Amino acid sequence: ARDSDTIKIKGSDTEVNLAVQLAETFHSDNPEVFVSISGGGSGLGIASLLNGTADMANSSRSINSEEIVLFHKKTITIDSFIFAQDAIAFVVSDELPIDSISTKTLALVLSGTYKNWSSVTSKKMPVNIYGRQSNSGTHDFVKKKLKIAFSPHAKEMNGNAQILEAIKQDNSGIGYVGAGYVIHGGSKGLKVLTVYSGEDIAVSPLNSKMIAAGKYFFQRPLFQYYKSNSYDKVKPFLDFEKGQIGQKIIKEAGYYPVN
Amino acid sequence: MKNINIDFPKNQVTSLIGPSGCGKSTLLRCFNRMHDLSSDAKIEGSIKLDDLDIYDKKNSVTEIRKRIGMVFQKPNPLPKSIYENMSYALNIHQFPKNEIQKLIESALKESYLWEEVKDELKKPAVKLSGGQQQRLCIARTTVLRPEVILMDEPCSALDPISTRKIEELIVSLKKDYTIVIVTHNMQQAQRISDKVAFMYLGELVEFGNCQDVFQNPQNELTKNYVGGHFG
Amino acid sequence: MKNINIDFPKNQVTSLIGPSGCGKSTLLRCFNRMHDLSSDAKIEGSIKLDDLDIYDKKNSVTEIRKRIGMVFQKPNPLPKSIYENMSYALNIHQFPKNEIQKLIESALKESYLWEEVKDELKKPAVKLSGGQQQRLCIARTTVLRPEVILMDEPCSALDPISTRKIEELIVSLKKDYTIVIVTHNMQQAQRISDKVAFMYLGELVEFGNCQDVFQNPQNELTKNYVGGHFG
Amino acid sequence: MKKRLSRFLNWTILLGCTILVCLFLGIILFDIFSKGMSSLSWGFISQPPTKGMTHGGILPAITGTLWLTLITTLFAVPFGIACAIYLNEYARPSVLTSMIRASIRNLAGIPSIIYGLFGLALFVQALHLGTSVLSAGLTLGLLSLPYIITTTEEALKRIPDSMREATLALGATQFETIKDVVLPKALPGILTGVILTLSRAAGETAPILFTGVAFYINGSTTSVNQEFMALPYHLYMLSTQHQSIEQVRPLAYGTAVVLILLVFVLNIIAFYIRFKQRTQQ
Amino acid sequence: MDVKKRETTDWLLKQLFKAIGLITIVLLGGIFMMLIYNSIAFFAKVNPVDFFTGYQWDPGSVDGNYSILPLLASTGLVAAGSMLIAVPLGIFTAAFLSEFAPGKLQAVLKPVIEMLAAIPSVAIGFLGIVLVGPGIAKLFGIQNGLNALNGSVLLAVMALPTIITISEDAINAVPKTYREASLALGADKWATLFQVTLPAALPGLIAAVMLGLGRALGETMTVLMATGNASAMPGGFLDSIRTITATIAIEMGEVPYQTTHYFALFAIAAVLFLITLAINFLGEYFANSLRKFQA
Ligand SMILES: Nc1ncnc2c1ncn2[C@@H]1O[C@H](COP(=O)(O)OP(=O)(O)OP(=O)(O)O)[C@@H](O)[C@H]1O
Ligand SMILES: Nc1ncnc2c1ncn2[C@@H]1O[C@H](COP(=O)(O)OP(=O)(O)OP(=O)(O)O)[C@@H](O)[C@H]1O
Ligand SMILES: [Mg+2]
Ligand SMILES: [Mg+2]
Ligand SMILES: O=P([O-])([O-])[O-]
Repeated sequence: ARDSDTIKIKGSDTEVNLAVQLAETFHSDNPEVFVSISGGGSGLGIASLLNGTADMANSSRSINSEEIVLFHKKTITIDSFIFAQDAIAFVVSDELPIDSISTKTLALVLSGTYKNWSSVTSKKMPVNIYGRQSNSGTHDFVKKKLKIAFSPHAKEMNGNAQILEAIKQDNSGIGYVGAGYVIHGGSKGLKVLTVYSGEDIAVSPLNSKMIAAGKYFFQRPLFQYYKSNSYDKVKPFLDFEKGQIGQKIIKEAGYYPVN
Repeated sequence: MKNINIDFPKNQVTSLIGPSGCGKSTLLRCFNRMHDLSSDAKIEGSIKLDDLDIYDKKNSVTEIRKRIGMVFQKPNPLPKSIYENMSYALNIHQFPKNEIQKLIESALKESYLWEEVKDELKKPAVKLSGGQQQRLCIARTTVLRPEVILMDEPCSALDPISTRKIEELIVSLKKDYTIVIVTHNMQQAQRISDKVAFMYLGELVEFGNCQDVFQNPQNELTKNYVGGHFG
Repeated sequence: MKNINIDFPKNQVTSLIGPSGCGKSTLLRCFNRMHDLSSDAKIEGSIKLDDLDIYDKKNSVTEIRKRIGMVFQKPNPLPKSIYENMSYALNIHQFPKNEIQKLIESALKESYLWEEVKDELKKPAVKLSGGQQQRLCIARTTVLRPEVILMDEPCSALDPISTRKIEELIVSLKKDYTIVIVTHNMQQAQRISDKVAFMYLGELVEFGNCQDVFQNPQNELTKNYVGGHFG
Repeated sequence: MKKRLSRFLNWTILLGCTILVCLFLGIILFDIFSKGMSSLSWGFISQPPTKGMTHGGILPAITGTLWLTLITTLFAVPFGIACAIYLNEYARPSVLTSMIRASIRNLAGIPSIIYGLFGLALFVQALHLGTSVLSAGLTLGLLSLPYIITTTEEALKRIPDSMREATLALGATQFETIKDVVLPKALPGILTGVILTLSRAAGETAPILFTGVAFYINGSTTSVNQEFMALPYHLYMLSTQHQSIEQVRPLAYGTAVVLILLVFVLNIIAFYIRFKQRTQQ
Repeated sequence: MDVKKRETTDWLLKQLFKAIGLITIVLLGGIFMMLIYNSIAFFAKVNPVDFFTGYQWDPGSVDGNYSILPLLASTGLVAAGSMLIAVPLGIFTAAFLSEFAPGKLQAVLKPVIEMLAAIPSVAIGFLGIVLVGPGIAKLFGIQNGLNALNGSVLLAVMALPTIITISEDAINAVPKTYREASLALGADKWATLFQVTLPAALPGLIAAVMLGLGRALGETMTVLMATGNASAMPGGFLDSIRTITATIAIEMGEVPYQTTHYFALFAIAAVLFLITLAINFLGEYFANSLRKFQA
């Protein structure tokens, strides 16, 4: 494969495993096109686009104003494409006597105000937060949605899957991952919390109907950004994602199609 | 090495002489089992201190080495202070703490070193001159009150003045200790020793009173050697 | 080193003698600029080959070394085959390919080595005996037809029989080459040399015909040295 | 009595420490091999990963690591040897020489992640090589340079001067001497050092993180400006980032086995060369 | 004529080799300059006082908290812990190897140590996740073993080969006469080892520890995988920690280039660089003082 035949995709860890599966099937349908995928986080993808080291950036957050300025300075025009939807799942050990949580409580727990589960449940155990790195799209999204700063005692795991692994072992832990990870990580020892905001009923991130209706508080679009002038190169892949096979893979991976 | 039979008489100085490589050092090191360290040496025969068999496994080698001190060719003070050099062995052999100071002082006086170092006992021993170092090594040995002191060319690394001092020291020590000394210097052997043993190729060739061996050697080899013809 | 003025006469063997450390090797190595390699040596005065100034920057050092060969104390064959040892310098100096074989053969014959190695020229040179190796080193030098051959104790690492062979070789080579040899062996110097230079502490003390220097030395130092009193 | 006890204690402490150190190696190898051998098969090393990397093999990671090591070699070995030649054959003791030596010692002590940053700033950004196997290989090359210089210089030091004098006295130039005598003679020693250094480079992860390693690529790397997969990063990814960590754990163990085997084979080759050389002398 | 050509080649190549030798200085200087240049860009935006005295590293927050202190404390803690384990183990093993092990045992043990040195750091980090971490969690009855202690154990394993090899050299370099002196005074070999040989080898042993420490401070993958990466100020060995190296590895992947956060990572890298440089110089100093004392 020469460089020109390879689509370089970088960015979001949330999307990376999904992108791998898409690329795999895409390549077996189009053997002359190669795809190279790296995770690292949403920020890396956008930065790579800026630096010309990627053709496409996966991002689980929208591009921020600081970045728009940078693109403007370099006179790069970019387009975006939303190829799927994600619902961030909050996960605890199944030994913790709690099934749903309000966004308000969540904010108090994640910001480190509640240091013990006794404030929320009958159990008296310290709260252990398993989160993502400060610059991940997911981290950024949760923080902005809840309008908090994360507790500095939150452990920053290297990926979504490691968060699940940790919570399986830690019956006082809480963490957040993309929806795709919950079905794949296996539910043994885990519990996905339903979330209610305000007066509404609690919604599960696994409930596709509610998501389709836009009712889950932490649902978000998954973006792919690309330079306008490399549209021709990435088009076959985008078409593939939009197509039937692509959407099927996305669904099977635990994410939600764009309506 | 073979065929070696010597009685080292008490309170006398016995010199071991012979050409380089003849086994003088080797023999000397047998006396305090220094070879235990290195080698796969084969040991036959016996070496006795009074009636104690040195190579008997039952006897503790550290005890033997305490009773048979050794001074080496190159002064080898430990990389510690003068005081620690002296106290090291005393501590190891668990001499009572309150006596240590006194023992050290008397041993240093015995080696005529006290006056020179009494104000700087904390100084690293390596800062001393070569001759002082060697006297320190001797004092370090005598402080344990051994019965025998072995010396392997103790002056060969020293200047004539230091050598002279050490020689005087050796002579003055012999009233308390039995001394065995290896030397290459015939004049030195004549000056200090009561008995002389001449070795050649690992064998003892001649052993007798100092006078006899030098003035009137019995063996042809000895005659050549002390006459300076080889070596 | 200072005050050295020697004319090495053509087609004669000149020996450099003197106690160890007096600068014989140093002087010898000046002649083919071997010191260029190592040191920050200060060079004063001049060394001339015929009328060529050896230390003139204009003159190529490789060319000089081709004209002034050198044989070392320890035989140092290259870690290659016998043939390659001989051909190496010829190739470097771009001798015509078709002559190489012939040149090697005649040089080996000249060194009386041909008969011993002609069937195994492909053998690694290090497999030869010490004496053979040294003769190979000499042949390797003569194959370039130098004008002068410098030898630094060429026999000191060899047994008496090999030494004898090399000495004969040196004598037979002198009809074609000017030879300068360093030796510690007075007998050897007398056997092979026409001229003798005696050095002491970096200075040339005496230089003259072999006979004169040995039988009738002018200088007190020389007299002591050749008489065997020091060194 | 007290003495005997303390002697016994001393003995147990020293022996115990030594045994513990050996035990560390034992535990590492036992755990990885006992759990990883079962996933090892021909398919594992000859196939690309499939089904979102939950099945199939690790071929692209193996070829990626080989590419990487090749580029590292091509860059670091000539430069490293040249520098060692300068230091050992030409350089006189001087301020400059001691500065070079101090640089080399300090370069060897710089954390590998900082080489990663430097590679990112120099090769990826400044030289516009992008994130590619070339950038990553050059970064690892820089990292390896001080080790290659030091081991080569040591090998050169063991060549006696008499060897050099032999050819110099025949009128060879210094370079001819180095080329014809010194280098051939020092070759086994240089080779040992180079192989050991490369085995370390092959196991490095931090310097390639930002310079070109990819989570996944279709097919194997075939050109130097492509991104690549690498064994150490693959192991890192499978054990921390993959979405089904539990499911791919056997693959992670298998990858660890392949990585360790690769490194050990290189080490054993180096030991063998060293052993051969010692017995010959 | 041809001679001219050969000698010109020789001269040219000599210059080439010299130029390549100079590259090492350029390389070190280049790395230094890169770090300094980017750090200056960082300090233009963030007050150095905050950088060194704040207590929070949280670049994502609105006003951006860039304080190296928790990272430094983490790095120091995990490295100190690893040295607590590795130094006695390493020095005693070296002492056993050089003073007591018979030749045949040495021939077995040396390759073992080289093999230990050869194991890639990811493999060690991997074991931290699957083996050591869970083991520690069980042992201390805590929920998660990804903490400073885990990192210290793993780093100790990685630093051991360095410490053992250099300590052994240092012990071997102690003149035999010291041992003889002590033995001849009737000291047994233990007293000789602990009271004479090891003290005499001390500068070399310190150099060994310094180099091992440098290794532990600079290690990335192992700590990244096995210590939990919490950026709070660590309170003890059972807390999750985040070292400087891990911070760079995590965040460099996620930052847009040329932003404050990007420069901040170079600034902490510069601090790490200066620390390792200082440790190298210290190690070198002690190694040199050993050499002097041998002469
Ligand atoms: N009988 C022997 N059998 C085997 N080896 C021997 C014998 N005697 C001496 N040697 C060896 O000869 C070497 C020289 O011995 P030693 O050091 O005792 O000589 P020395 O007389 O002290 O020489 P110097 O006067 O130079 O100190 C030693 O390596 C020793 O192992
Ligand atoms: N005039 C001088 N000035 C300074 N150093 C000198 C002088 N002459 C000789 N030397 C030094 O003395 C040392 C011994 O010199 P050299 O090797 O030439 O002695 P030698 O006569 O060949 O001794 P040997 O017979 O042992 O080979 C060398 O290191 C050399 O640098
Ligand atoms: Mg002796
Ligand atoms: Mg000489
Ligand atoms: O990996 P992220 O989707 O959280 O950027």
